[in-house]
Amino acid sequence: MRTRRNLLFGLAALPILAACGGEAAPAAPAAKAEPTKAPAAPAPAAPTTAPAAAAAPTKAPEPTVAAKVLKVGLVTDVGKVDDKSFNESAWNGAKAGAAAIKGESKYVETRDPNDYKKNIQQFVSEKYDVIVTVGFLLGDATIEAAKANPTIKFIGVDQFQEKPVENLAGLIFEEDKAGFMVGVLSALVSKSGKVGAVLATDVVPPVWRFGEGFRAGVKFAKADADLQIVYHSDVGPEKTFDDPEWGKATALSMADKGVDVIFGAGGKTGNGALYGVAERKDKGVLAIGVDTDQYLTVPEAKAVLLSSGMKIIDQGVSDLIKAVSDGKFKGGNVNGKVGLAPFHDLDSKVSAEIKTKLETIRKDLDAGTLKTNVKPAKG
Amino acid sequence: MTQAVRARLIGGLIPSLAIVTALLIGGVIIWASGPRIDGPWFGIWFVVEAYQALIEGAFGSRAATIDTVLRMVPYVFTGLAVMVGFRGGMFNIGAEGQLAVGALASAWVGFTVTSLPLVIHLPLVLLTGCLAGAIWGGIAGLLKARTGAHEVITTIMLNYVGGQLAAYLLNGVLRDRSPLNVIAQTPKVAETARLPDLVPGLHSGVILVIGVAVLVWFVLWKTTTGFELRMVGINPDAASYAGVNVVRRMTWAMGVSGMLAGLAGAVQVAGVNYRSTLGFNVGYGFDSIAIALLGRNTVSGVVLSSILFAALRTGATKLQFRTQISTDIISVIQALVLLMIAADQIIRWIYRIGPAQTEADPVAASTAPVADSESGR
Amino acid sequence: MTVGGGSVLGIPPSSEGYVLEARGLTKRYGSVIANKEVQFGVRRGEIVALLGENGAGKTTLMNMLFGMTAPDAGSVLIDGGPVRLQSPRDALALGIGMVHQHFMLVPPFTVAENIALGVEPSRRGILDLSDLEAQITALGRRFGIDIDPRALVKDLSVGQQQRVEIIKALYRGARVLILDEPTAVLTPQEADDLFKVLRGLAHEGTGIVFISHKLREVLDVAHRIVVMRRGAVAGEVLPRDATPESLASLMVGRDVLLRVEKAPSVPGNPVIVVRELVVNDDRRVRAVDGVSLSVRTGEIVGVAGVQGNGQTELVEAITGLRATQSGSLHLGERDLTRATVRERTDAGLAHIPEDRQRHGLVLPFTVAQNMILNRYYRLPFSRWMVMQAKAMRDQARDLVGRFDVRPANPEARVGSLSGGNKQKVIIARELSRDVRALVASQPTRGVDVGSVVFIHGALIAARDAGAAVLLVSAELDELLAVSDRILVMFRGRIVGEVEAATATREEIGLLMAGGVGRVIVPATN
Amino acid sequence: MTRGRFAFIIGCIGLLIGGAEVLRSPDVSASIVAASMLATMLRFATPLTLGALAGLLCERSGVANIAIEGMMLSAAFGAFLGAAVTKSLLIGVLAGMAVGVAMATLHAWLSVSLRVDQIVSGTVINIMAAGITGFLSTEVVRRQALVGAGLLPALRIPVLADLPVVGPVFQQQPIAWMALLLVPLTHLVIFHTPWGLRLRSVGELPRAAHAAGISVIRTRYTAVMIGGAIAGIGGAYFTLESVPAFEPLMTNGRGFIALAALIFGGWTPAGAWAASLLFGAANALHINAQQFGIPVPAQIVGMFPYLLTIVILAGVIGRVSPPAAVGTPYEAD
Repeated sequence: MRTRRNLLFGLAALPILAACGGEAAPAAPAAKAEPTKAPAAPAPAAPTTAPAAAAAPTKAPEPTVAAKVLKVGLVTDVGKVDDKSFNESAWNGAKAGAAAIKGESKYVETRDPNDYKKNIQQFVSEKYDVIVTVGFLLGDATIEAAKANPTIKFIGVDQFQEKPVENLAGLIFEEDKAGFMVGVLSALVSKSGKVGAVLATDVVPPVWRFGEGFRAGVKFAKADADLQIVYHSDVGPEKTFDDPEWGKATALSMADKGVDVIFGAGGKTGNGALYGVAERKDKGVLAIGVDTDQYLTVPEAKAVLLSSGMKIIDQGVSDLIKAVSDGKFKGGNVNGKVGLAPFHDLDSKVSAEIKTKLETIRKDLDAGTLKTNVKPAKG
Repeated sequence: MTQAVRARLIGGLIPSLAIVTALLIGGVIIWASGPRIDGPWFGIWFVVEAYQALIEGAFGSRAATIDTVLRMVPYVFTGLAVMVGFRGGMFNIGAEGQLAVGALASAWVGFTVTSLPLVIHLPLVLLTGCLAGAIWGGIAGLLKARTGAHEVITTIMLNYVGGQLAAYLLNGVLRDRSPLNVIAQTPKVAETARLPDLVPGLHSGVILVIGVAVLVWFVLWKTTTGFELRMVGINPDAASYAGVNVVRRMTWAMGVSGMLAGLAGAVQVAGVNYRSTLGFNVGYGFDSIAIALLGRNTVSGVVLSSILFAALRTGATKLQFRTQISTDIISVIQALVLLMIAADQIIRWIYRIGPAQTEADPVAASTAPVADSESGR
Repeated sequence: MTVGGGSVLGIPPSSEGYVLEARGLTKRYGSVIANKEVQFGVRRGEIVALLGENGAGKTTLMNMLFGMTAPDAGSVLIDGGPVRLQSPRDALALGIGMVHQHFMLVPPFTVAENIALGVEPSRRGILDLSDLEAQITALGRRFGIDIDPRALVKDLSVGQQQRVEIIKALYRGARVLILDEPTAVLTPQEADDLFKVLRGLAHEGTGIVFISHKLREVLDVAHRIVVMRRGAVAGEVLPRDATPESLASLMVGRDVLLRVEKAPSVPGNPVIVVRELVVNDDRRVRAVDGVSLSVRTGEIVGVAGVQGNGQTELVEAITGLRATQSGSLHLGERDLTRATVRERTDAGLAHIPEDRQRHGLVLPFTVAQNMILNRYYRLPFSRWMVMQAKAMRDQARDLVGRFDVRPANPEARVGSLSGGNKQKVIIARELSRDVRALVASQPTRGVDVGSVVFIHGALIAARDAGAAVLLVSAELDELLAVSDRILVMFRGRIVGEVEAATATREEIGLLMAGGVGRVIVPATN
Repeated sequence: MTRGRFAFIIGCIGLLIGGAEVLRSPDVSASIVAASMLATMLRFATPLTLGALAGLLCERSGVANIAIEGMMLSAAFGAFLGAAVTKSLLIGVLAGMAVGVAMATLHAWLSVSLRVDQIVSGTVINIMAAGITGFLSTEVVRRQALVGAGLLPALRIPVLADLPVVGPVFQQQPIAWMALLLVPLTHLVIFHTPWGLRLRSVGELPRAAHAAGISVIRTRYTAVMIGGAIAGIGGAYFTLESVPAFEPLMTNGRGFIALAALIFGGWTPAGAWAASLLFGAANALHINAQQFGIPVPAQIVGMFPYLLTIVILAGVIGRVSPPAAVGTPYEAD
């Protein structure tokens, strides 16, 4: 599918390019970043040059005949589907899952917490087969919708199911374990004995579990470590995850006081911490990301990103969608995978000894012989 | 009197043209971000489809319509709030903060008091919301009247103070302590503090909002209080000459303005959410200004504008669902509407409507946001 | 148009030698013609007075000559050549200076900064006022104007501010100086000083246009007098050919009945009783400084004084618009010192305010609504706080007829009425109820002559009906014609009292200037 | 006003030193804490200072500006887009300024030429900025998969940057430097140049300025547009100096804190800067307190700038009043 978006892009870039006094050739740089190219459009401002190439990332499926096409809908938490964080992960999973079963997928973004119910209803009324709701805060609305629509399968990301509903799978993660491993890693890698965590909020349990798991992990590995954990509790969910400047300032403030490993978690705010650490590259400060392998999603921090405390949402969502297609879907809680991301460029910073230790801890955590002792949520 | 009739006709025409023009420009933006299929007509179908989805999403089904109406309710309250302020010569940018404290206070009464019957408890909850909003707005009014501190600045600042206060209380003493709750919100209010449904899904706050709108109209245009308020709004010197206590009336105007915004919060608590949640007030401040201005500071205008804004917001979901473009397009359209209402010269220029009738006196033709029309309906 | 024959001070009689000339200037505001084909000019070293009532179009003409307003037709000539004045900048560049009625001085700036504005001296881009300050002092010395260039304008007196304006124009090399109502805010002595300065300027070759509606000073200072009426030039005379009466009739187009027909007053008991009243102005400076006065039933007491000597504050204090610092006010037996405006209104006090647009009317409201501003909260206009539209309409229809308000449409917006009709609405409202006392402040300012007669009649009728009337006016003739007694205010005090029937303008003028050689008469109680 | 300004600065220093003293721990010396807090304070103060200066120019000319937030937000987006497209940070900054100027021109056009109520005009810009940047960030940045061009590098002054405590002052990124430079520059321009005199006269008594041959309209346009350019630099701070990405609504209300700083500083550059530092110091104290496990309710600290502004506007401590003509459109006739 060819798009006219480059036209819009051209319009948006026009004043800027004009302001630069033609220093930059309008077409070239834009074309480079353009994944899908239309043949030269008539609009003069449109920097469209290259012939149609790769398919768009949001490629709509070919309408297949006969066989019933499974329709997958996704409702984000407040925020955008491209947040480089859990919404994006879940959407990638939904796309992948839908593609794997030759279904189609669409999303609706939430901009007001009051709209959860309504946004889910959107897919219900369009008779979607699978509805993915992303985020802890959509829990109640998802349960309600699931009960009201027993024929539709629901996947609630980060939603712990107290009383299982047959057609609702809560994809949950033991963030405390991921946090614990991150904490252990941080404590062992730190040279100064000071480690810190910059977290978006303590009111959203997954983030809180990451933070408290981190705390437990650090203390487990090095009881005397100097530990700083800062939660950004601001006005409401729409801000607390979206304040990268604060995340960065906090991370820098920690780095200035000798903290040399910083764990940043929670949407843009957490990403801000990674950016902050990247600025202290010369001081040897290391960053640890969250949710996905942020080496890939926050390339600016590549040079300092030791690892990420991952909860593998996309695969979890995708697997559940496939399960629907295979008829193996079951309600209740489904544990997604958590773990450490690869060390990438900084592999040399982690000694074999540490790696072994981390592996042991992972096994112990899985086996239950080692407990993080983190409650499900801040009490 | 044909001139007056003509003026009134144009007065009603301009908002409509502003809306149409904003939608047209919005259409161009949607078109530009749509998929390209060869031939211009097909591109335009994308826009048609988008707007069709918008309308369907807002009114296409019973559920959609109910949703639109539910969303309209707080808009009408906050729009009236801003309008009352304008009519009293006060620019209330603080509906957002007043709504927040109103919701907090009503939720507090809603969940702490549990032994009252509905007929007492529910009004108590709503009145508490009113009172909290009135205090929050009244502070700005009092400061303006007593010290001259400009209400625009103080209400902006009070918005943030209110937001922070809400965050503090919702994370602290007002927080739902049940083990299941993990976010900054109050417990659910008692059954007796909830607005009963008119029909399933549609709470009776709709009746309340109609009643309040009529009441506001009546008070502003049919009572001595309203007469004084409008006098203060147009010419505070003349008002004090006429024996009006201007300080009291200004404070009153901001208090009532805040009260209406607080009531919006209370009705959301008692009718929709059954609790006060952090951050749900965000956006009402600026939207309500747009609604009051689009409605030319008349009650019927505010109601119509609220329906429009509610429909735009409600329909946005379906628009995104169908087209997968960002719902921010709605904000762009709203901003364009407001732009063209505020600067109606743009509309007059585009549609070749003559300039506004310049009255012999400059005061009446002033550019103040108070509508040129003195008629209230 | 009559052009005076012969020459005064060697000025040629023809239109030859005009430095600045208006030729056929026309300006419309909506349907109102403010200026209609105005011919006007001033020569080097000449003081031309532009005489006319308020609203005759003098200020509009000057604004066009100064480039602040663009004419609809006609042209402005400088040294005989047509010029296009698109802004004051152009006028200033061509040597036209103007001293506005409302001073164009920025209060928080210094004198030097104000004078520098627009022609700022700078050194490498940085403002440098040191030379300018020296020049100001030098200019001041040359013309006998004493001014500190570093003083803040907001700290200066009105008279001093006016001198700053003059110096400002001179500093810019003004060859023609336009002064818009320069004496309105001055005491007679200050005005005399101003005239001295102006004569000096003229002597040095500056052409001066002097706008005024005061006959005497025009006769006193001008070399030539141009009279405007209803936007057009009504005539041009030389002072030696003119008398106050001839000028007045030119101004108003007919002989004015300066003597108002009225019966001798029959005063009764005191109604308005003011004792030792002290009132501060907006800047918290004492404006009324221990005034005592009393007005009895059936008499009109006039208050004379140069604008800004506390009359406004006195009226505002009596009517409740301004707080008093000390002293007392009684209406009959009732102490109203701390009463609200409403309580005073209810006690029978009526008020015709000085600034009707600002205080007296709500312009976007209808005539009917404006006619109940002082009683909307009472029966029959409201019942249980609900306004009664019918009662309002009925009364308005009645009053519109009785007070001859035009158009006779109670639903018309007051803002669309003429000045005289606006004032009639106020008077109708104030006098159409039981009035024990009436305070009227500048009731005829800016209204047409027909309305003036009507208003004077209404005041006298109120007196004859037994009301106590306090009349504050800047027009001595009006005071002399309408009042029974006249009090004179100077610097916040009552400095004298005269019987209107026997008083002379000179006597009052002397008192207005500070009560030289006269014992202050304590107010009668 | 000077005395007041002095008090602000002393307040900032007091906050920092006091904070450092309280937060000192056995292995982190007070000087390191103080240096870190100083750095954090400066970082927070940068966009506030720029926003306040932008508003200052605008309001000094008699045009109320509640749209600093919208101008900075749209400039942040413009700067990001410019840099991402051209891969040049400098062009990014220029693009941010261009967008800032564009929004300011809209504000000037509405409020100066069309004489729309200035608060309404500001509201239009705020709503529009949020909508357009949100929309374009999705429809353009996401679709085109644009990535940022990184961040402006810190410029350090050798030797001075290594000093204890005050070291961070001498090691800042270009926009932070620019903010520091613009404070005295704005002061100089406003109070010591011919144009500044004209600007202030237009903001105090426009008819006097007009009578002195100054074009009120042009002066206001110029002031508002220069203000827009400064707001543009402030916006660029968010995407080119703070984090290398644009996020919807990322200015997070800082434009309104800048407005508060402007008022709190009594409409003077130095005062606005001092107020920005004070608000920055409050934030720094908060972050550091949390790091050391001292529970300071974030919300109470968050209220601080707003409450202070209300208090000072009400005249409880040292009254301030805006330029006399703020809010009134000028009509030549």
